[in-house]
Amino acid sequence: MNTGNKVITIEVLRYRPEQDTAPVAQEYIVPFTDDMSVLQGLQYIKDELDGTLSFRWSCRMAICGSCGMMIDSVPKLACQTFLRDFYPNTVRVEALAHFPIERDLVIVMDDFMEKLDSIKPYIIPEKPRALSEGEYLQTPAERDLYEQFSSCINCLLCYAACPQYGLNSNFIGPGAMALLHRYNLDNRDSGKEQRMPLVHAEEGVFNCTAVGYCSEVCPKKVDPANAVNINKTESASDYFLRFVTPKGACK
Amino acid sequence: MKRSNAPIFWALFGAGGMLSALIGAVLVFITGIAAPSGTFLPREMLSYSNVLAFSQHWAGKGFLFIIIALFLWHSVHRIFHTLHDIGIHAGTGAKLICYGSALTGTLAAAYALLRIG
Amino acid sequence: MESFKADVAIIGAGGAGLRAAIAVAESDPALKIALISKVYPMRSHTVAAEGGAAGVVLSHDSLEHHFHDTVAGGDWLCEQDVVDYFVAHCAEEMVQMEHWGCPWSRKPDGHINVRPFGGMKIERTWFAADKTGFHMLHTLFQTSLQYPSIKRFDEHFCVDLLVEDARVQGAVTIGIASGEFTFIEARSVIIATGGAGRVFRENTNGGIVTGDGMALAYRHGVPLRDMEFVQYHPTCMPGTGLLFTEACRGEGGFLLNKDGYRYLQDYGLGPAQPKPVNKAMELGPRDRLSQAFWHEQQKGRTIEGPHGPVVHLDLRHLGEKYLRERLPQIYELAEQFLGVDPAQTPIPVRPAVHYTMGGILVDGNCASPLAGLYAAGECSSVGIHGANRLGSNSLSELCVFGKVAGEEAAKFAKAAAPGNSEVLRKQAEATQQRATHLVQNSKGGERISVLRREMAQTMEQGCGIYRMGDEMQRTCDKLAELRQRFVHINVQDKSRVFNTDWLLAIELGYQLEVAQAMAVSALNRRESRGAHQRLDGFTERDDANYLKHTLVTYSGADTPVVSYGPVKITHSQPAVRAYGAAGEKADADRAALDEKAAATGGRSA
Amino acid sequence: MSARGPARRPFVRSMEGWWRKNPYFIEYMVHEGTALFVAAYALILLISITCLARGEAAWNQWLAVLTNPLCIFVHVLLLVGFLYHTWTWFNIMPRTLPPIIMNGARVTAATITRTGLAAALIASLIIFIIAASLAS
Repeated sequence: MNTGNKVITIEVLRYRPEQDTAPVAQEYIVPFTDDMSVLQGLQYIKDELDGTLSFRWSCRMAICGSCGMMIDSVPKLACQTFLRDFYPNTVRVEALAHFPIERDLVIVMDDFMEKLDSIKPYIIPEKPRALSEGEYLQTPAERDLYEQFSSCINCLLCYAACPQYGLNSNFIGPGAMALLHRYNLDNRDSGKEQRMPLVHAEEGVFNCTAVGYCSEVCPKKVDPANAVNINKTESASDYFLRFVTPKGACK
Repeated sequence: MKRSNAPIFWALFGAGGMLSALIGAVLVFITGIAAPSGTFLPREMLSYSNVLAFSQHWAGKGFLFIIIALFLWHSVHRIFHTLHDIGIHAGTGAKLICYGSALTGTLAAAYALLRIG
Repeated sequence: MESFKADVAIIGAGGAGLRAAIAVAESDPALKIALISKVYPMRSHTVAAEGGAAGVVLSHDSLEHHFHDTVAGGDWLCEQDVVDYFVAHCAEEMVQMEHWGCPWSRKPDGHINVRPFGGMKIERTWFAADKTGFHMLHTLFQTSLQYPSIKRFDEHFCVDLLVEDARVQGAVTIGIASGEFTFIEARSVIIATGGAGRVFRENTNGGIVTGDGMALAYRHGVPLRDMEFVQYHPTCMPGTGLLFTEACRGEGGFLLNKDGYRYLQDYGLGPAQPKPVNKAMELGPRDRLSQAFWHEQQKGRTIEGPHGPVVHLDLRHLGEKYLRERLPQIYELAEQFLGVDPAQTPIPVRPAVHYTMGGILVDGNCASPLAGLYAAGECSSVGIHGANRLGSNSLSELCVFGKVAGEEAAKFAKAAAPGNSEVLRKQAEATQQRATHLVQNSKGGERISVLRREMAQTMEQGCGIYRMGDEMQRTCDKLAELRQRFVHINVQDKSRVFNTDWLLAIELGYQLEVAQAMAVSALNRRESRGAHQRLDGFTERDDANYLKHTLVTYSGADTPVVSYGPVKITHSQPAVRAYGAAGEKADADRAALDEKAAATGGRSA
Repeated sequence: MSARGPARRPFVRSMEGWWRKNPYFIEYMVHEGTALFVAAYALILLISITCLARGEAAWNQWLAVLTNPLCIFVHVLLLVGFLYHTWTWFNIMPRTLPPIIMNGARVTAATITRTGLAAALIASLIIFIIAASLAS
C-alpha cells in the first residue's frame, strides 16, 4: 500500500473574511500513500504546510457528518474520498456548494439547523407513555419502513447537490424532508398532522424538480429525493381531497 | 406558512408527463412520420374524411383534447421551472405567461374540437 | 463580551450532555440551560459508537449477573454501590430511549432484540444495527429540540470554568465562527466532554476527543481518578485506528493469527467453539484480547502489514447477506478504507486506544468535590468501569448518569444563591485575555503538530498495552518537557473567524495535562490490573497495596500529586478474574464466596 | 485579533451557470428540455384540429405541410426528444414512488424502471395497432 514518494497537488478554494474579498484558489503539494483520504491530505497541509487552513472534521469514518465538501465539484465526505482516485491530476477542494462560506472549507449551516428544528424531529406520541409500560411494539417490517430515512447524518451533501436549494434557500430541502418523513413513518409517532403544513407550504416539497442528485451523493443511501417526492403525492392528494376528508387540512 | 397551490400544476404536469412518456413517441411516429410518409401506415389515414370521422367520435374528440391539454400543461410547467433554473425569476409574470399559454391552448383545443361537431 | 445567564450550564453535547440537558428540562421547565459544544451536537463522538448499550431484559438474566460481569470485568476497581445503581437503571433508560424514537433492532414479535457482547455472561446489549451510538445521539439531539429551556451554544469552545466562593459559577466560551467570547453565568455546571483518546497516536476516537473537560476540572483542583486505565480495543483498522465493533465478534467473528489459528485459546480464553460463547474466546474482555495480540506479536505469529503487525478478523463464514444486515457499516468500512470484502477476505486488525476508563472524580450523584460541578460520561469517573470497561456499558452510562447529573445539577442550581455577576465578569475577562494572549504573543518556535506528535509517541511508548517502569518514567519526563515547550507554542493563524489553529493550541494544552495525569498514575501503580499491565516485576494484581483508586491532583507547572482513595466494596470480594472454561469455575467459586459474605451481612439487596 | 467589531463576513457564491458545472446537471437540463418537444407536438396537434375545424380546404393545406419531407424530418427530431423523455421519466420514477413490497422484499429501482419502459412499449403497440386498424 505504501508506494513511496508520490505527491499530489491539492487545490483548496480559500476564503479568509478578514483579508479576502472573494475566495481564491491555493495549491499545496502533498506526499501521499494509496490509503490516504482527502481529509488526511488536508490534515497534512494543516500540520506541515499551512496552519491557517480551516476545515471541519472529527470521526474519520463517515458517521459524524463534519467533513462534507466539494471535491472536484462533487459533494463528498473528505474522509471517505481517497487521493489515489485523483492522482496524477490535481484534486480541487471547495466548501460545500449552496451554503455561505464562513471561512475556507467551513460553511455557515444555521439555515439547516433551523430547518431541522422546524420539522419537529422527535416522537410526538398519541398519548404519553410511562416507562413502566415498557417499549412500544414495532416489528422489523415496521422499523424497515423508516430506518433508511433515520440514517441521515446531517452532512448536508444533499443540500449541496440540490440546485433548487441553491436557487432558493427558503426550500426546506432534501435532508430535513427525509427526517420529517422518517418521523411520519414511525408507528410510535402521531405528529404527522403537525408536520404536514411544512410539506404543503410554499417553502415545501413542490420546490423540488426531481433532479435526484441529492440521493446520488448521499453517503448513507438515505434517498432524500424519495422522501420529498412521496410527500409531493401525499400533499397533492391532501390538497384535492381535504374538502372531502376534513381531517388534515391546512389552515 | 402559506399553503402552496402548486399541486394543481404539479398534478397536470405529472399526468401529462406520464402520458407523453407512455405514448407520446408512438403518436409522433404515427401522425408525423408513419402516416405522412406513407411508409408504415397508409397516407389515406390522414384524409379529411378519416380524420374528421375520428374527431367527431366522442372518444376521438376526448382523446385529442386530453393529449393536447396535458402535453401543454406538462411542458409549460417544466419550462416555467427551467426559466427559474437558468436565473429568470420573473415570478408571477413568468407564471402567467407559462400557465396562461397552456390555458389558452386548452381553451383553443376545446373550441376547435367543439366546432368540428 | 457577550453574556448569558443560565441556571445550569452543560459543557459537551454528546450523549451524556444531551441526556443531562433533557433531565434538567424535564425536572423543572423554568430552569434555563446553556448547552455548550465545540461542535454541533450531532458531531459528538457518541456518534461513532457501534455495538450497543447494556440493559438486562432477558428472563434468564439478572441485575446480579450484570453487576458481576461489570465488577469482575473492571478487575474489582469499581464502586460497587454505584454499579448497583447503574445496572438497576440501564434497561429503564433504554426503554426511555425507545420512547424517544431510537430505532432499536427488533425481534419478529416487535420486542427489542439484544446481542451478546465481550465479557457479558448473558445477551443484554441493545443495538440499532451497528450504528447504535449514531442512533442514540441523533435521538437524544432531536428529542432535545422540543425543550425551549435548552439554549444551545453550538460551536462554542469552552476555555475555562468560573470558580468563585469555592463553587463553580459558570464558564467562558469562544464562539468559533466569530472569535467572540461569551461569559456564561450558571449556578451549576455539568461537564460531559467525553474522553481523551487523542493523546495517543493510533486510536478509534474522533479529532475532538481531547480531554477538554477533564483538564478544565483538573485545573481547578478536582482530582482525576484512575487515569492510568486506558482501554485498547482489540479490533481496529491498522494506521487510522478506525473501529471494527466488538459486535463483529458478538455475531460470530473469529480472530486468527498468521497461521489461521484462533490464538485466544492459548491465553486462558478457550476452549475454541465454532459458535460464539459468552465470556470466552473472541467474547472475552477487551484488555485480555489486546494483551493476547501483544503476546502473539512477541512470538512472531502476527501478520506484517503496511502499518505494522496485524491479526485477522474473520467474518467470512457469516456470509454476505447476514453481514449486510447485522454489520452494514463494518462491511462498508472494510470495503472503502481497506478494499477488503469481509465476506471473501479476513479483515486485518490490531488494537488501538479506544476509551479512558478514568476521569473527573465524582460520586454516585455525579457530583465532584468542587461544589456545583458535576460530570457524566467518559470524562467522568463515576466508578462503574474500574480497571477495564466492558463493551456496551458506556452507552448505557451516558443515559443513566447523564440523567443523574442533570437532576442533581438542577437541584443544586435551585438551592444555590445567586452569584456576584460583576466579580464573575471580571474573571471571565481575565480568561479572555489569557486565551487571546496565546494567539497574539505566540512568537515562539514550537509547532502545534510537532508537540502533538511527540506527545502521542511518548504515550504509546510508555503507556501502551504493556508497561515498564523505566519507559513510563521516560514518558513522564517527556511530558514535563513538552509542557515547558508548550509555553513557546506558535499559533500561525492570527485571525478571528473560525480559527482552528488557535483551538488546536488550546486543546493541546488540555491534552498535555491529561496525558501527564495518565502517565504519572501509571508509573505509580506498581501492580497489573485490568488495562494496566506491567512487565517489570509487577505482573500480578496486588490487592494488598493497590485495591484503591489513583487520584491525581493538579499542581501548576509541576508534576501532579498522586494520592489514593478507597474502593467501595459492597458484596463482591476480589477474586480471580477468569474467562472461558476457567471463568465458569471461577463463577462457581465466587458464588460460594458471596454466600459467605452475605451471611456476614455485607450486602443489602 | 486586534480590531473589534464583527469579523464574520460569510461569502455567498453565485449560482450563475450552475448547471454547466456538473455532468449530472447538464443531463438534467437536457431532459427538462424535452418539454420543448412536447410543447411543439401539442401545438402541431392544436394547429391540426384548428385546420380540421376550418374545413376540408384548410385541412388539405395543412396536410401538405405535414407530408413535406422537412416536416417529417422535424417529426423525427421530435421522436428522439420524446424517446429521451420516456427514458428519463422512467429512470426518475423509482425516486418518486413509495416503497413497493413484493414477496417480502422491496422492489428495486431497476425493476420499476424496466416495468415503466415495458408499459410504454405495450401502450405504444396498442396505439399503433388501433391506428392501423382505423386506417384500414
